[in-house]
Amino acid sequence: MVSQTITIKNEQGLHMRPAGILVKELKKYASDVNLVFNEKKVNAKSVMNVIAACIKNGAEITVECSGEDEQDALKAAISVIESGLGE
Amino acid sequence: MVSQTITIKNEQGLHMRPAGILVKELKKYASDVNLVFNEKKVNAKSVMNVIAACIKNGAEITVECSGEDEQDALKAAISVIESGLGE
Amino acid sequence: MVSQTITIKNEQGLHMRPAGILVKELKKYASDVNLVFNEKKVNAKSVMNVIAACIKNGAEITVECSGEDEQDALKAAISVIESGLGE
Amino acid sequence: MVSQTITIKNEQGLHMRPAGILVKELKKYASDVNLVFNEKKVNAKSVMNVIAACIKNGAEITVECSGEDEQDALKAAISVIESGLGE
Amino acid sequence: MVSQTITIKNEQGLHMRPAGILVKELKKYASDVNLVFNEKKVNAKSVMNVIAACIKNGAEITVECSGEDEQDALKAAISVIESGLGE
Amino acid sequence: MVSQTITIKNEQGLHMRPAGILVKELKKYASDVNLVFNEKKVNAKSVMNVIAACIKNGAEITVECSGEDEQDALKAAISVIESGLGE
Amino acid sequence: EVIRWLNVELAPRISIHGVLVDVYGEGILITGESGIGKSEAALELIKRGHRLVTDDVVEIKKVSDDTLIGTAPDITRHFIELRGIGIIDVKTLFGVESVKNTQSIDLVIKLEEWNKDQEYDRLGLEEQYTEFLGNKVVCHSIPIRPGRNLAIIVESAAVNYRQKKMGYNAAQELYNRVTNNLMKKSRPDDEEY
Amino acid sequence: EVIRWLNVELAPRISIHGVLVDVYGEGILITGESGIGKSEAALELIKRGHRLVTDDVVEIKKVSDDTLIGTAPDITRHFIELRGIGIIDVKTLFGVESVKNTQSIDLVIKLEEWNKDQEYDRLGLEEQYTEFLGNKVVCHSIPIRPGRNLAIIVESAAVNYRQKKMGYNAAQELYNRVTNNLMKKSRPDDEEY
Amino acid sequence: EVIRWLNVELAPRISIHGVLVDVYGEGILITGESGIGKSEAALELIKRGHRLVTDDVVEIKKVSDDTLIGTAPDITRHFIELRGIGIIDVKTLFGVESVKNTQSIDLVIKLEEWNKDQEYDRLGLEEQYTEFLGNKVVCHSIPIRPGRNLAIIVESAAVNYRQKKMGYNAAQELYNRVTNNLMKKSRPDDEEY
Amino acid sequence: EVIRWLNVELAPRISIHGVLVDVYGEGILITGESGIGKSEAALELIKRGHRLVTDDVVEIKKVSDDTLIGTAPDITRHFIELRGIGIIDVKTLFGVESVKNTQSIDLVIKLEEWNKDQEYDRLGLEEQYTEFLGNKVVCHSIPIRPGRNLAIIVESAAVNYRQKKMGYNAAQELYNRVTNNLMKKSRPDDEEY
Amino acid sequence: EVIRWLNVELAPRISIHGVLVDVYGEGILITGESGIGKSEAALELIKRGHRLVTDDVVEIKKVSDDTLIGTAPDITRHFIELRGIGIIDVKTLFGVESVKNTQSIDLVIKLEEWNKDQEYDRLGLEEQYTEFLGNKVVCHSIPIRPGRNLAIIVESAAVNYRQKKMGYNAAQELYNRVTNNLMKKSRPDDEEY
Amino acid sequence: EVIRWLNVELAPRISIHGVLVDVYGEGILITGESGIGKSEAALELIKRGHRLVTDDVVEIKKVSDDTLIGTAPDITRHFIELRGIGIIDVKTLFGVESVKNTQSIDLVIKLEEWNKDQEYDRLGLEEQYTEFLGNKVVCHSIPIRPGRNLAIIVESAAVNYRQKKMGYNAAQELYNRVTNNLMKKSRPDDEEY
Ligand SMILES: [Ca+2]
Ligand SMILES: [Ca+2]
Ligand SMILES: [Ca+2]
Ligand SMILES: [Ca+2]
Ligand SMILES: [Ca+2]
Ligand SMILES: [Ca+2]
Repeated sequence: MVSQTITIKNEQGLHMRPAGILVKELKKYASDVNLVFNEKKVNAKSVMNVIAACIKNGAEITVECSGEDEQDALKAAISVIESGLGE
Repeated sequence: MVSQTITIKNEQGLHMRPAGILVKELKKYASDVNLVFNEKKVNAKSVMNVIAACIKNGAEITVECSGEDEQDALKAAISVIESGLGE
Repeated sequence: MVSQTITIKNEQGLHMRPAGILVKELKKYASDVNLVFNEKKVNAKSVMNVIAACIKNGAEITVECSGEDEQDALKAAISVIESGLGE
Repeated sequence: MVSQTITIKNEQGLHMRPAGILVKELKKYASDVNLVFNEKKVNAKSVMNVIAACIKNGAEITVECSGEDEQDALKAAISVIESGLGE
Repeated sequence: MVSQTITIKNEQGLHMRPAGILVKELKKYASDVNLVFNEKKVNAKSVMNVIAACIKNGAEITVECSGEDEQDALKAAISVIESGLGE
Repeated sequence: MVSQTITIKNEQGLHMRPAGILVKELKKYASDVNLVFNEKKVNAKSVMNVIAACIKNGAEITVECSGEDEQDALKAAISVIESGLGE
Repeated sequence: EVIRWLNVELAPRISIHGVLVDVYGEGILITGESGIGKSEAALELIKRGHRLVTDDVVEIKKVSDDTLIGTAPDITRHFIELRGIGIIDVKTLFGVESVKNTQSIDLVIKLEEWNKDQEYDRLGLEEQYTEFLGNKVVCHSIPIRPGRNLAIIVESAAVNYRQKKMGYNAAQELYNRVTNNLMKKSRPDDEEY
Repeated sequence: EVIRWLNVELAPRISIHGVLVDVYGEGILITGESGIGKSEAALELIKRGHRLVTDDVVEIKKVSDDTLIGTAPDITRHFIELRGIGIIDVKTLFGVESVKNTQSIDLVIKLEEWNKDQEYDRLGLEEQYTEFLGNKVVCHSIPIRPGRNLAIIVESAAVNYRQKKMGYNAAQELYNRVTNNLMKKSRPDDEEY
Repeated sequence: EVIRWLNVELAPRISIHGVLVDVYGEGILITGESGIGKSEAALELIKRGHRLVTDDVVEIKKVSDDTLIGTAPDITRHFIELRGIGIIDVKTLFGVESVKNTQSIDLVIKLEEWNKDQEYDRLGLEEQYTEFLGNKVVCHSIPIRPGRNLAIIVESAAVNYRQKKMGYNAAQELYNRVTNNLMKKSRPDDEEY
Repeated sequence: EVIRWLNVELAPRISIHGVLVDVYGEGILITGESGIGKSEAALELIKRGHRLVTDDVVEIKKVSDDTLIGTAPDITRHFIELRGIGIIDVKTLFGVESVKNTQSIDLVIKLEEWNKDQEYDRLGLEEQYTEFLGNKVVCHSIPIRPGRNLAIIVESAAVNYRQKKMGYNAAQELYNRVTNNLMKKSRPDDEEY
Repeated sequence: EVIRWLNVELAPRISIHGVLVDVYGEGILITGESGIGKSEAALELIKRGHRLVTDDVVEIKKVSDDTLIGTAPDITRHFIELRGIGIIDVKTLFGVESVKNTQSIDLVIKLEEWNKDQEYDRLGLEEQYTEFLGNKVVCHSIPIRPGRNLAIIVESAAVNYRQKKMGYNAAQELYNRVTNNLMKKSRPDDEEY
Repeated sequence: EVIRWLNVELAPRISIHGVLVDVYGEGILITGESGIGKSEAALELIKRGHRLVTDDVVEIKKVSDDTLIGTAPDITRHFIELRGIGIIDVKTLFGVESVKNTQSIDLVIKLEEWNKDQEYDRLGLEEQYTEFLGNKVVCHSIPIRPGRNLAIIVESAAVNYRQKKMGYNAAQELYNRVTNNLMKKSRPDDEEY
């Protein structure tokens, strides 16, 4: 498993569209990806999971990837979050 | 039980309308009424029964009534059949 | 048929409780009772009908009764409406 | 309400047939009839109730009747139980 | 897309058996195949479509094929139609 | 098809567990495998079939295998039966 | 489009006492005395997969000489008053799949107390009609008796109506069978098996 | 084969007033006064997945001392007369899945007006029988009251009958439970929870 | 755990005449005179996918000031007495999916003969209650009339009850709609389409 | 009677791998490789109101040149092995209404892995047959693909089979419609609306 | 009337490959490759109470800029070709209640082989459209995978579509809930229970 | 009461990826890879009369060493994400009767891609377990293959689980039958008929 912590910089938090973009990106990888946030761990490949986590602007989240392509998945996750998730 | 035999004089036999008129008349009486015809006995108070019996012009049928008003029922049955059952 | 026109004097109009009281009173009579209001005619013995008519404070309605006890029904309708329908 | 206490003298207790006979007798009366037994009170006009009470030979039960014909119902209940409930 | 026009020479037209034989042959190819006839275009790989088109003896139809194996499909279609579709 | 006859030496016969073990082993092969016993032939790759055959201790059964890996399947069947089917 | 919309808006309209349901795509208007069981019949129809348009008050518009359209008053839309239970909200209880906003009125079912002396239609050879805003609608009178299941009667009436629209009249078909059979020169026992 | 066919053709036969339906594979003959609701019960059974053999007239043949077979007269086969609606054709309305041509007669359900003074079978320990052509058939008398659902009663009777054929009698089983329980030397309160 | 078990064992208890069914997860206690149709209603509910807890005798335990639990007496568990048919064993006829051993009691449905003079609850703004072992339970009185389908009424009452627990009261919602509508300064014909 | 019984006892018999269900009164024998989904199809058919005779092992007796009868081995009667769940007892889970002891075998459904190169029957003009104990039985091969619902295919096959027995062949009927239509001297666009 | 009739007769028309069903009153056009399972999906929808308009060939007329109407070619009306079984006649097998002659086209469901690389609509915030005769119709692409039940997906899509017409968009509602929630100045753990 | 409430509030909790449904009163947690069909299975179960608690995210609380309770996150409560359709709101589409707020977790069904080499439980003699917050829950692994109906498998598993709680284990019963049969000194052909 590899992981990295990052701060969300979406003004309205991870609402539906950003969540959709994150999930769509991660679906390309075989690894399991979780977001750890506020003592919860949510499946980052399910839009409903990400939405239900209610991740707000400024939140610090840890992205955990495990699987054969975990390095690539983590890189992709961090990159798409940093890019602002389509906003 | 009282009974009487009578010959059907409807050109097309006891088809739906004549059967309907006979049944409607007999429903006014409390007695059970049967038609005996061709070794079959059919319930004269049910249109489907009378139709299924396929009683043709010229057939001899016996009307059997039993119940408290059996005399009146028989009289009514004979009278409505003789009157031509609406034809 | 007998009828009489009357003005509604319920501050909030014929809302659910007053409508319920009116219907309950009229159910005691065998006659048909209608309210004519605003060019509509509604069955005064059904709460849903009276409610759906949206009769407001100050509305002029005509009560029409027809049936064997129509005089009594009309009298009762007028009386319960004048009494304020429980308010 | 009237009531009376009586001892069951059916060798096998109030099993299905005796229960059926008791209920059939009591159905003729308009009154409510209950059996009080072992701190339970059961509806004596329902076979399932009487069976479920598991009333054995030698049990002391109190029959309670209430209603317009309660005197007659009680008399009938006591009489049919004393007669052995068909055994 | 490639296409070719041909005249049907089945005495009874493209009824069920000839239609079935045509479809069975065309199913072997990956290309889409349509019959253009009488200003309608029908899917030649569905028996119900071909039947519903009601193509009679002497009708001129155009066979259109498109896809990777369109040349082969067209050749096969023309060949099986010319061969009389099993009649 | 290849076949071989063998005697069952399970004290309680081919009851559920031994039958389960036999079937699990045979599922690894592509061949059809039947047990011929007492003039019945049963599918040896179905636990319900083997159980329903009621094969007792001391029964002589013939194992028949047919398919591309029939030699291996037969060898495996004989071997697992001889090994006592887990008992 | 504007003209069509105006036509609908200006259409003659009336408000009547009854229940309107969509049964297999046919609009069935159930009428009858208060307390006869209209709302319960509607509820059972809903549970069997049909759709409620309105309970108790039906607003009818005439949009052509053939067509009457029914809707609910906005205020009571999708509510049912159920004797002994009170007001229930069908749309939230049973979901959007159980309601509809508008529906043509194709058939009227008139529920009646059983009346021993009245002869109910027993053959169906002639249709009865009722009239709203000058349009005629086929109308069946159904007697209410213990042991009858209103939902199955309404469903059968709806499908039977559709069948007639498709050109098949069961009563006529039976009439033909009977008449043909009576016409045959026949030995008394030539039944088929 | 010819002999078997002849036997069937020459079998004693009778025609009675009733409705025959196939419920879970058991042939249920519903009898009772005209107007009691036989046809409506049959229609509801059809909608619940069972099959109509014949409405109103049942032609019965005795094919063995155990077996009675019922069919419809050809002329009315698969038609039902529905009070208030008229004649409907069940096979075309509800499809081939809703009808059947012949069916053994396994159980009779006799619908009766509710009679306060009559004692209906409350336990089921003894069977009642009716007789056709010398064969005995188990017969249940069912009182018709408001709020009763005839279809569920017929379905329960059919499955209960099948269960008895398979060797389990619920009334007897309850009898045994009761008797064993009463036999136990028991403290009054030793119930299990 | 032992203490919890003791509490349950020592809980106050009572035995009453009625039928207990689990309808959509709500425990519905059906009461009413013998012969009114409680058992037939239960059977129809079972066929519609609900579950029987007990017929005719309900043993009630009070496990908290909020909660009553009902079970069957062991001896009659999962048996129903069906007028005209006799005793049937629901668990073996309809399977384990149709029965349940214990169920909380959430709602009481009291079946009554139709009484023209009695006013049944028509709006549902106020709840009626009944009491067992000191706990109050919401209670609806339902009149039995021909053409009513008890199963659908019980199902609607159960879902309506659940809806109220979730915070939505249909009668109140209609009340609000009506009141708001009457409050609006409005031209008489400003309906929406 | 003794002779008939002896005949049945001494009838030729065979035991095969498959599932036997009664669907609308027709005996459907489902065959196919282990794991193809026979048991799951049977279970879904049971939930839709049909009846299981036997899972996995079918004992077939030939009682006449027309008739094959299937039963379960006593030991596994009414049990199903469900991949992932284990052995279930259908009779106690779903009740007596879901099982049957014996059933004629009227139709065979052979489930197959989807095979792109195989041509499945697309018209139904000719029947395929399979043979057991010298009797021929109509046999349909059904390819298994994602998104297919086996239960509806089996139900349709059963009703279609019944329809053919009643004398109506849909494929033939379509054939006739097509042929007549093609025979008409017709302008190309004379469609009806 | 004549003009309206002429308009309909002269309307632009097209014939396409697909299946048209009436689901809860909405016209659902199912398209996709031959063999993908369109006909089986239609058949299952019929058994669940919906209605077939046409299988395999849909004749579409544009009667207004909003409205497309679909019918069957006369010759194949109400027939379905079922892989492995052959041609079946839905109207005679399942009855008039299972078919309809014309239906507006409200929604397109496009069945596709599962494609790992394609992103299927996961939120529903934007609609996809397809076009026939210049009219746009909402279109959903549904991947076919083992264990999916097409009937429930089509039913859900139909009701969801109706709900949107009534003014409620679930995706939008969830969007609003999420956005409001994220807007709240909130302690991380202020969930409600 | 306050203490009980505090206990529940302070209970250990976890949030997992799965779907929770109430099937016949048993809480079934369906797990498996994204895309395997959990949500579609839940939707079909809802249409068959069961109830959704939550889709995709299940919040689990341990309220005792025996009992786990599942709920939805407030924000996604009663919404389902349906591949190809988007977000749907189950409560408004299908009504209050189709949802529930909390449910104990009684059984886990783990959906898996079919794997030829894995041996799925074929007998059910031993239970498999999974663990949440230290509590063990029975767990079945179900392979997904074409032609399988997930809903019927989940329903069977739920009823089978209930049956075991009531003290009957079908696998054990079959084991006993087999063992007894093998113990009998028997002629090879002493089958019963
Ligand atoms: Ca009402
Ligand atoms: Ca009748
Ligand atoms: Ca009872
Ligand atoms: Ca199997
Ligand atoms: Ca097709
Ligand atoms: Ca999902």
